[in-house]
Amino acid sequence: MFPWVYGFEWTAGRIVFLGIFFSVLLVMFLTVAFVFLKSAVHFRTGRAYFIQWKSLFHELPRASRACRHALTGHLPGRVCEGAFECRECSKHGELLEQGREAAIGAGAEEIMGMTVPLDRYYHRGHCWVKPLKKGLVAVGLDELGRRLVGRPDAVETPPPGTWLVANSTAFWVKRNGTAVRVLAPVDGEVIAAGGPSDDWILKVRPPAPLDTRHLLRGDEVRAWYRREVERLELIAGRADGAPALADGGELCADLGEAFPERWDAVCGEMLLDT
Amino acid sequence: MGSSRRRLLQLAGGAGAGLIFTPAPWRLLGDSAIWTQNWSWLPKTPRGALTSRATHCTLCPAGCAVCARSVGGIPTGLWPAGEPLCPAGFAGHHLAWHPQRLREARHDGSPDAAANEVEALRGRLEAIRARRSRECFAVLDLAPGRTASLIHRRLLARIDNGAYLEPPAIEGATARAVSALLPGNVRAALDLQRTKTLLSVGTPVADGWGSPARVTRALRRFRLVHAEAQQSRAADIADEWLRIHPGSETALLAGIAGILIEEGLESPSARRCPDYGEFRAALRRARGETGLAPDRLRQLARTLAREQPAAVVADGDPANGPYAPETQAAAAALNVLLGAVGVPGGFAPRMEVPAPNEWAGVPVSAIESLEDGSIGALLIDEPLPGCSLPWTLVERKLAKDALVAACAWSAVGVSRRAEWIVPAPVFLETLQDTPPAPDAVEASFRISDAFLPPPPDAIDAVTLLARLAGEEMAPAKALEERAAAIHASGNGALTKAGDAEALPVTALDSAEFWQSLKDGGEWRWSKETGGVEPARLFPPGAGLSVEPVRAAERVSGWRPAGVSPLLAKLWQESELKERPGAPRAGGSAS
Amino acid sequence: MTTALTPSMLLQRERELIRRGVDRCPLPQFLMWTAPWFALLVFGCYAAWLCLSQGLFHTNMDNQYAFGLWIFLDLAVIALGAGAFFTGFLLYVARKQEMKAVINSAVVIGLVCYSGAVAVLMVDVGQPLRAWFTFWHPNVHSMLTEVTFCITAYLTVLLIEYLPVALKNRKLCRVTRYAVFEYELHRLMVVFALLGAFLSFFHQGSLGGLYGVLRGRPFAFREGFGIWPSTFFLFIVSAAAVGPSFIALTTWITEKLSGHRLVEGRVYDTLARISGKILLVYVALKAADTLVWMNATAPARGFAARGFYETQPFGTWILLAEIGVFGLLPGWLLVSRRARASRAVLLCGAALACAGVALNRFVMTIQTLALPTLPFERPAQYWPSWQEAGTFLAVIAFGVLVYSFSFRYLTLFPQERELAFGGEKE
Amino acid sequence: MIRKNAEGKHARYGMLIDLDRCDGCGACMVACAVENNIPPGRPGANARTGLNWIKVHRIETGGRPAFLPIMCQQCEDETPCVEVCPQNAVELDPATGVVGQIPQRCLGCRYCVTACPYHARVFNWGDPEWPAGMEKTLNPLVSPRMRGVVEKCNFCHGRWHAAREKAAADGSTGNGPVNYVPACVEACPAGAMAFGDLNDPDSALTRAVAAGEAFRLLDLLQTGPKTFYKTAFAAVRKGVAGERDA
Repeated sequence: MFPWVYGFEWTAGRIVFLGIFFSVLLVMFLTVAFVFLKSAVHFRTGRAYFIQWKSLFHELPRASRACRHALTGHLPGRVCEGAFECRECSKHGELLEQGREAAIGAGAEEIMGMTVPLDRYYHRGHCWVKPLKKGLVAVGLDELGRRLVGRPDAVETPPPGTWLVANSTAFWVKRNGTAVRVLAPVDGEVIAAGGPSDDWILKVRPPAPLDTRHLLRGDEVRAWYRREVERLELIAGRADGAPALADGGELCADLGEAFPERWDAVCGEMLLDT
Repeated sequence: MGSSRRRLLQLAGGAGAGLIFTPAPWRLLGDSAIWTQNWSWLPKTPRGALTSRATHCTLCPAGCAVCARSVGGIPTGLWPAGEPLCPAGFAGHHLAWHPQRLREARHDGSPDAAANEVEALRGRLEAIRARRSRECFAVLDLAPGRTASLIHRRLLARIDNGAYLEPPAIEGATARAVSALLPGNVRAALDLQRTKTLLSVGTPVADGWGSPARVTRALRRFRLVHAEAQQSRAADIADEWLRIHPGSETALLAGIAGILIEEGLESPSARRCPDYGEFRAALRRARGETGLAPDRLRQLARTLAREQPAAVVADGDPANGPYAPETQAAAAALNVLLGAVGVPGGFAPRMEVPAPNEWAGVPVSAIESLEDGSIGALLIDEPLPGCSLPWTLVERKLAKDALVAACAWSAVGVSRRAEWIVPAPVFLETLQDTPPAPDAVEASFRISDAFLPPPPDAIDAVTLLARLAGEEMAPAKALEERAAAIHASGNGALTKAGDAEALPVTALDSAEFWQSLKDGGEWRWSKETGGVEPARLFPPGAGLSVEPVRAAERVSGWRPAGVSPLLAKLWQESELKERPGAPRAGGSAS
Repeated sequence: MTTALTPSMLLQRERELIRRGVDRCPLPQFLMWTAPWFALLVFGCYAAWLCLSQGLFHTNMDNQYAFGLWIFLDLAVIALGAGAFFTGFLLYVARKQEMKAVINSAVVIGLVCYSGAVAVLMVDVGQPLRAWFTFWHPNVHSMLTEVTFCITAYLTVLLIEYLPVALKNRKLCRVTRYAVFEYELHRLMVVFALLGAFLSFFHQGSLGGLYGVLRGRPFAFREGFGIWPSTFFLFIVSAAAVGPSFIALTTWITEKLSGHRLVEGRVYDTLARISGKILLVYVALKAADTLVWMNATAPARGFAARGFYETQPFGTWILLAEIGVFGLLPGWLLVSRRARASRAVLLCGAALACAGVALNRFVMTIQTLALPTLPFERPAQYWPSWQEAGTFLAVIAFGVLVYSFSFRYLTLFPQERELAFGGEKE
Repeated sequence: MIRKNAEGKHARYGMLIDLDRCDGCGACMVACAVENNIPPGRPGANARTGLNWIKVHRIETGGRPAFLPIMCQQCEDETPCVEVCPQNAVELDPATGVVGQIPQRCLGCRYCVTACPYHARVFNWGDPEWPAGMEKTLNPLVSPRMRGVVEKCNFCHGRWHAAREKAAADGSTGNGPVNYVPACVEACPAGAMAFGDLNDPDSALTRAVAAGEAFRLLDLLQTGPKTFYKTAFAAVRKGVAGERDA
């Protein structure tokens, strides 16, 4: 094969054949090397977590990937292709420029028997973000999320000082011997973790000014919640034909208790865990 | 735990990637290559000085001259020296390493010291002597005709009631039957090299008969007509194959004889025989159905009469045993009618190899002729593979508590019946000679020298017998004495190995003669004994009848049936030859 | 994590390996399914070990029948595994988006087929430790060198293609490194699809060329173009033809065994249509090649084509079956819109096509070796030994196991989740 | 049919076998096994699994059966086995015209076995085994082969090598042809085999081949064997070479 191996001669056939073979090997090697390099670059530029989320996002069922503007009816049937990263979405930018941004409101709304405060931002993974003083924000599970999780056996929060990246893991909730990941709604440094009695779970210091373009607010929340309950019924109701979770239009308070067997599947799907 | 597992995976991955930048995998590749080429269990070829030396193959009576190519003195190949060699000869040097080779003495199947056997036999001998019974001490020589055979007879003469037994042999049966018709003590041998037509009745002429390689070389020089019920190898290569009915050999021979007489084609010497008339009368009774068309038989008879010299050989088949005496008599008679007796190209008279006068010993007895229950102790001399003999034949002759001992190359042949077995030195481990083949028309003396040391326990039968008789007699010594006797006779000439010219014996001194023989030289003595006329047409008392031949007990002459495991190439890895005794698989080549 | 692992916890852990949103049978049931295959694998490995450690006298091959069951298996399996390269080609190069539904499954099938083939080849050669000599002393004129180079390279490609599928496992994809690597690798998959198509093209062809160049075997010998005999091209076309059929067949079997819908109906239709069209092209080429061979190639070498079909059981029926029953018929069933509208007919057609290519590989291997060349020879007989059959079955078991585990823990059919959501259409 | 080499520098060893003389005694097979360290047959080995570099076939020709010794025919035109070997373990030696097998390089894929129309190649289906002690009788000029590799007749390469060394010792220079005979030729009791250099126009072999009586097996396959056969009988030629080639 190589010139120093006994019996080697440079013949046309050998040059062509070995040339092709080594080209194939080279292309394979270069491609894989490029992938490694690109991955390393993602880690260096901090995009790794977003890439991970993006990669997982495409695994989600279509129903879970609806564009926020489809929920409100501005862009009917649109499926998000940008992994809910509205900050980078040109369509979202366009709509913002058209002044289609929903406004953050006040008070709370009763949606399907759930109390949804409108004074905060909502992430598609059922976390809310509430700006606090001194540039801090509180992060907690919303009503639907709380009902889904019920009383968790444990909440595994990152230690203070951890840098969260939006759409990467914020914390884990454990129930029935299994764990479901909850997506981080914002970028920022973890300052504190709440206890079981607190309604918030993490206090985070996001980079100032707080970027909330990717979070739902105001009217969007209402449409989103309706859609989410539909989704929940679909998920919980399929396969074994279990009855809808809504009991007379109201969701049971602790899904983990009501359906321990299916909690992992349903909760995971709803919280956009894969 | 998760992170530690991840670490582990990272470590494994990193180690794997890093490994290819170390010499380890590349060395491993190289070493695996070397290892697959030099497996420790592959035999190593011998190392040492390459020599070649002339000798003779004494595995069968052909005694072909061979050149032994050796490494460090151990023969690695026997190659033809001037004359051709048969397949068995090419692998003859394997006999010493044969997997069935006996290497230690055995008593009742378990290892034992060879010395015990001598003691046991001596004790038995004393017992026979003390009882003064009619029991005898017998030696059964499964390779008769050697110088060692003469020594056996000589030593037995010094033991009370000593008897020398030969097994019934098929090879050379026609030659012996013809010899019986000749006046005086003359031996006849088939002069195959000069014959023009040969009628072979059941004889395996192409399968190790006579001097196999010389027969092969001569095969295409004469017309071979082979008569046999089954398609044997001889039938395969014969110019004409007569598919006769089983058991109709006598009828065939008698039929041809009858046609010859009818058409007046018989030789004048036959007409001069005193029993000519008696024979013609016997012939009429003997003719019978052979399965051949009368025309074909007539054609054959005419061919035999026309294409002279023509001879008939009916020795029988090793697989089926010897022919009945009347068949052998008919074959001898047909040879006389064809004028094939005492002439070149037919059954030519052959001189006997001289032996010292003082070697007179006990006479040769056929084992069948011995009285039942008369053997008190039996020593079997089985120096070579290939001997076979129905044990019932021997068993009948044994006394009630007879002791059977054997000196054998292995414990799988006839000797497996013996209580005591001692390993015998085999070909290339001892000096030995060979008896003349049935197609050897010249008297000759050729020996094979010892190239290899025999196993420590090995004793040859002659030495064993000499110890019993209280004498010292080694076979090597006997051969030297015989060579001296040949030299003293002044007859014949010696061809040294590698020389083309033969030197008259008288031109050499005795020591030089002996040394030349040991170095692969060959002594020959051919004397034109033309004009020997047969005295009779068939032996007195023999009849010719076409009673179905009795199912003979399977007996063979001594032939190296399985000298080397390499001959499996012929038996199992090709469809050339059937394993001796096995029926032909049938069909053609793959 | 200090508590002892109870069976129920074990089941829970195992369940966490399975993607959310798809239904998989409980672990004990899955283990019950795999147990016989594992047993078969162990038995086959023992048989293979006998051959590796003692020698190939354990097989019933001989100096006349130097190739046997294993080479037939290799050829058949590699032809069926062509679905991997061809589906990749259709998806990434021809941009047939329907193929997305089966591409992962196709990759696993390709990997199973090729790794199985290479494994059995390692048992089949007398000196497997010297396999790398081919790279060290390559004879570029040999079709087998081409096969070895291409299969090795393609197996690497398949492993790389399998990586993203494996890294998408529920547990593994949570590791950011893997996820990022998988994402980036997946983006460049078109490179590997192209490489795979190129390599597959050559080695499927070289496998055909393997026999086509045998001038000593007039039954197999073919004239060709340049250095490649016509069988080179026939093998490529036939492999491309049955690849999609085999994918359709395996998908259907998986659907039946798992009890879930895995792909949309039109995926079957597309696979069948493509398979059928290529199959018809193949049948036409094969028929033309047979005619040339019968009337020119073989007679020029002193062999009447008639003589090739006088050895039982290889009568003329085998040629007719190859072209008719296993060529034209499935070709028509798959191409005709009416016929393939029925799933049963479509699957019948696919099965016939797969059987046809296996028959073709059988004929090229077994009949070629059975037929005598020298005028006095008799046809050779061969029946595999249990060791050969065992190794053969081990490869099948290996394939079933790898596929079963992949199906359980990886996403072989991305549409499965969608369809479970109520068959939402895109 | 015969290529002349003007320089006469290289040999093209060939063989001529007179089928009318062969009586199938098998001496060539045994002599070949002794010379080339071919192990004894394994238990259960048969004509097709056995290890033989030369095999004598028994062929029905209607009348008397013919015996046909077949060994490697030393093809020289697009030699089937040389072409197919994936790792150059088979080579056509330009100095002798002999197709050589390098067992140390052989992978054991048996593609060459499949390619050979004469079935002249044999595979080591198991480890070579000699009875204890018999390895002392192996020919020192030839290495034993291991299991899992293919082997075949090479016109006794060990003998050729020894003859060349001897020629060199006797003062010969270069790679010119040397005189030697393979074991089977030396062994044949019937003298049915003739060996020689086809490049040497004066050799008995070349003259006999040029005389036109000789024929080759499967000539139409155009592999250019250097082993020739002859027979005076049309039936034998037809049985051996077939209708077309005869």
